[in-house]
Amino acid sequence: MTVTFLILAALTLAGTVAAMAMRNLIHCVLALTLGFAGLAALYLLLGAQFVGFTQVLVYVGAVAILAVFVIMMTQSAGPAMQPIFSSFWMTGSVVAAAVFVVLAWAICRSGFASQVLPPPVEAAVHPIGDALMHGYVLPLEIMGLLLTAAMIGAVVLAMHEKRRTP
Amino acid sequence: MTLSMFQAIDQIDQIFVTSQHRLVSDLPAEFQSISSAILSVIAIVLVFALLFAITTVLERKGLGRMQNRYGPNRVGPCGFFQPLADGVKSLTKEDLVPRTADQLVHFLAPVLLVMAAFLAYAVLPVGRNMVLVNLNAGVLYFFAVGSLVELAVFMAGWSSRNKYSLLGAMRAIAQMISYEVPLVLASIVVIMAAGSLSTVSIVDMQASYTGIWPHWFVFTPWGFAGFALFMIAATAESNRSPFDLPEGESEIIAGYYIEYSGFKFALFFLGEYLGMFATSAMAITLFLGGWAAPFSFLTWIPSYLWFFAKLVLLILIFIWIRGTLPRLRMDQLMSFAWQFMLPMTLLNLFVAGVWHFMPAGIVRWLVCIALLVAPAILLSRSLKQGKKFAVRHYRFAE
Amino acid sequence: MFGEGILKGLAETARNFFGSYVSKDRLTTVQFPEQRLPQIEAARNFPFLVYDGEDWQQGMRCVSCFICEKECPPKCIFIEKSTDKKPDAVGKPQFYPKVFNIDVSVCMSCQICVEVCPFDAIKMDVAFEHSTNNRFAGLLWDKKELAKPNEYYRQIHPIEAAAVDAALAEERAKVAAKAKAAADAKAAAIAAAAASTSVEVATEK
Amino acid sequence: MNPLTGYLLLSALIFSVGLAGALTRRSAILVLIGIELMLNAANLNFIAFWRYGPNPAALTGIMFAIFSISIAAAEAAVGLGIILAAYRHSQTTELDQMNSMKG
Repeated sequence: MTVTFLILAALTLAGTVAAMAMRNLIHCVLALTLGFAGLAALYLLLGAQFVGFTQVLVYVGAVAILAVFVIMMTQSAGPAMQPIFSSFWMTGSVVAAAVFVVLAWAICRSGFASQVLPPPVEAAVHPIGDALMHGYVLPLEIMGLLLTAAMIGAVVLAMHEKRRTP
Repeated sequence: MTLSMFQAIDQIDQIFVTSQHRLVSDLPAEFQSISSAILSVIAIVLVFALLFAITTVLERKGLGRMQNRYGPNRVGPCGFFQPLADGVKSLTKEDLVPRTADQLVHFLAPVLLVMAAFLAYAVLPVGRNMVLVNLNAGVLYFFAVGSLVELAVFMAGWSSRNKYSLLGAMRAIAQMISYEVPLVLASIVVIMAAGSLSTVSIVDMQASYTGIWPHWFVFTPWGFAGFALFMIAATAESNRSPFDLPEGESEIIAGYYIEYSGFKFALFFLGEYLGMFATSAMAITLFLGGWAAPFSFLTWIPSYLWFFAKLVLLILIFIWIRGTLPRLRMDQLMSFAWQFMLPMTLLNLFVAGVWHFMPAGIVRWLVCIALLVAPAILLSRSLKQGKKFAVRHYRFAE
Repeated sequence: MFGEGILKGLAETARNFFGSYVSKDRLTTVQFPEQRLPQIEAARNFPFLVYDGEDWQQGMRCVSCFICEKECPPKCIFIEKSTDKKPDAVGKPQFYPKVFNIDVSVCMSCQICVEVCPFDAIKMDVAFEHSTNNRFAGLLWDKKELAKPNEYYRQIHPIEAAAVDAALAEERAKVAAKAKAAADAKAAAIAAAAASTSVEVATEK
Repeated sequence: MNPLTGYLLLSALIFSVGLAGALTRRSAILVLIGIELMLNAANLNFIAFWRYGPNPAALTGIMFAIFSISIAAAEAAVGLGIILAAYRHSQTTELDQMNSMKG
């Protein structure tokens, strides 16, 4: 529980809560990038450099921009005129709160709190590469396949349907 | 050469490192690391801001000479104090914010842009032992920070509530994302060869010599192709001519920073140039041996001088290209990225593999060059295909 | 071939770059405040009032006929007529402008005032460095600021001024001839009268 | 409370925020973003357990996080593509109004 962790956690939480609660969709995405960046900083704090930078590269550099593009293309930018929450928002928030209570209860009861912590480690890039190329080579290949399939699928989905001329 | 001479050369080379140590060593132990970091940050900010100032005046003078003009020659000797005058002007100008603009986002965009541009310098080794942080995943960090620029550009374009700025931002983002793929793929060959993502160890690998010749990656077929592809992608990534569509003055006035004035505009300018320096510096680190001297008998010149000499050389090439090439069209830009750059960078990865596994010798050179040149010609042919340009006859404009 | 045009272009700009340091002929820029190109005959900027002779008030050609004021498209001319008369360029007694103002911040340099002036009193100037600190009072020019001698007009528009001078001289000559004719006629009449009286006297005798 | 508990609680909070957003927001884009947030919360859990777990040298948590990030990227691309296609079809991204199966 260092000060750094508390600051970063507050930043991340503020970003995520704002992302879920703001009226303007673009503001939501910008707040979301703050949350993602905070998470990346938390990964760095935990010593996972590679994952932290990948997080920034993928989420801030790609996913947020993609979301922004879709918001622009569906013309849903600008403050919403109708209510932003659906009619059953009460049920939804109660469910989410219940999930959090259960998770928090499980975490506090689990005995992690009294566990002796191992010394800090630094995940160098080299062992990650080694692991990806030896132990995890099959998942890596499948991941490549999945990404290709997703790319083709996204292109097909988002492509304009061409009118067939007789 | 005697031993003392070697020591003297080494001392001059390491003068900044040792003076930083000396400055910090008087402080109490808990402040030492943070104050040395702050010193390095101040040095980086000052040096690269100064380089920005010099580059603006060099660019304007160089472009002027290429167009048979004088360029700025009024302020100070030969116009070299022009950036000072520009700075004073931009500081004293009114800071206009459109009434309908998203005030907070409009303010944050230039700040984020400059911040992202400066963050990238943290992993660039500007000299022997002269790097702010030697990150394990330095190259990855560089590209991650670079992706923040896209967000800043979008924020600027969207928050201005202006059609031109939004169009410019969309163009800029589409272009940056398209060219980030070849940029990263072109640098992967070096990472493969060096076996490390750390910029420091990549430079260390290139800082040895066979006879008088250095081991720079650019002196291999895949390295040269990678360097060329990297520089093309870097030109597009930093929105420079001939890929300066996002700010195309003749079509969308100034693109995403149309609604910025005064110092915020200057910040955009600064951010753009800093991005250009950073990608050039990355190209130097990856392909041109970073701070290493080009010949073994020139190693007595301090390493940081070599780094900045290479940087200035690349900047001059950027200026030269800007003075020469006209702007591309949007569809040409995109098809160039996906139909030429992407296949070539992927092929380059393959060639690097071939180079690695073939026995050293002339055959290896020939095979790799053939593997690169033939597809390049075929691809450039296919880019041109179906677009036969006839001589155009004008009815009224003759 | 691939990239050939790019190389050609790079060579061209490089040639320009180094050439501009070697031969000064390549640089077409005129370094303005120090170097100036000679003014061409048709150059024009803002109007001014022409006067003949030494005294700008005596020699002013304007007779305050208000034609220019009426014709001015942006209405930048303001004239007030005098109550007394003074001799004009040709020598005829005429009114003169008590006030003649031009607001050059409004003037659009169309030269219509010059076209319509029947007295060749208003002409176009070529001076263009008129920036002031006060954009209202500083750019509202009165009669004194507008008055320029005829020699100045000859200097800036030599061909045009020669034609105007010739026309004016002809006019003056015509007036002088008329005056002379009138004087001659008068003299002849007097002589004739004298002669007739003498004849009468003679017949009486 | 030790650091691990802090990270786990934070991750649970982010997960709940994402879940609440996904359940309550009307915009399809934000529902997708909520799901992304839940994935991110899981990633934070992986990394925290890797760091404070008994065998950090095995890198299992890191591997999981890397694969999870790539899957999230693919999911975002496909999900946003679906939203775009749905928008072309029904001219809205509000989930309440996408209630017709005809067409």
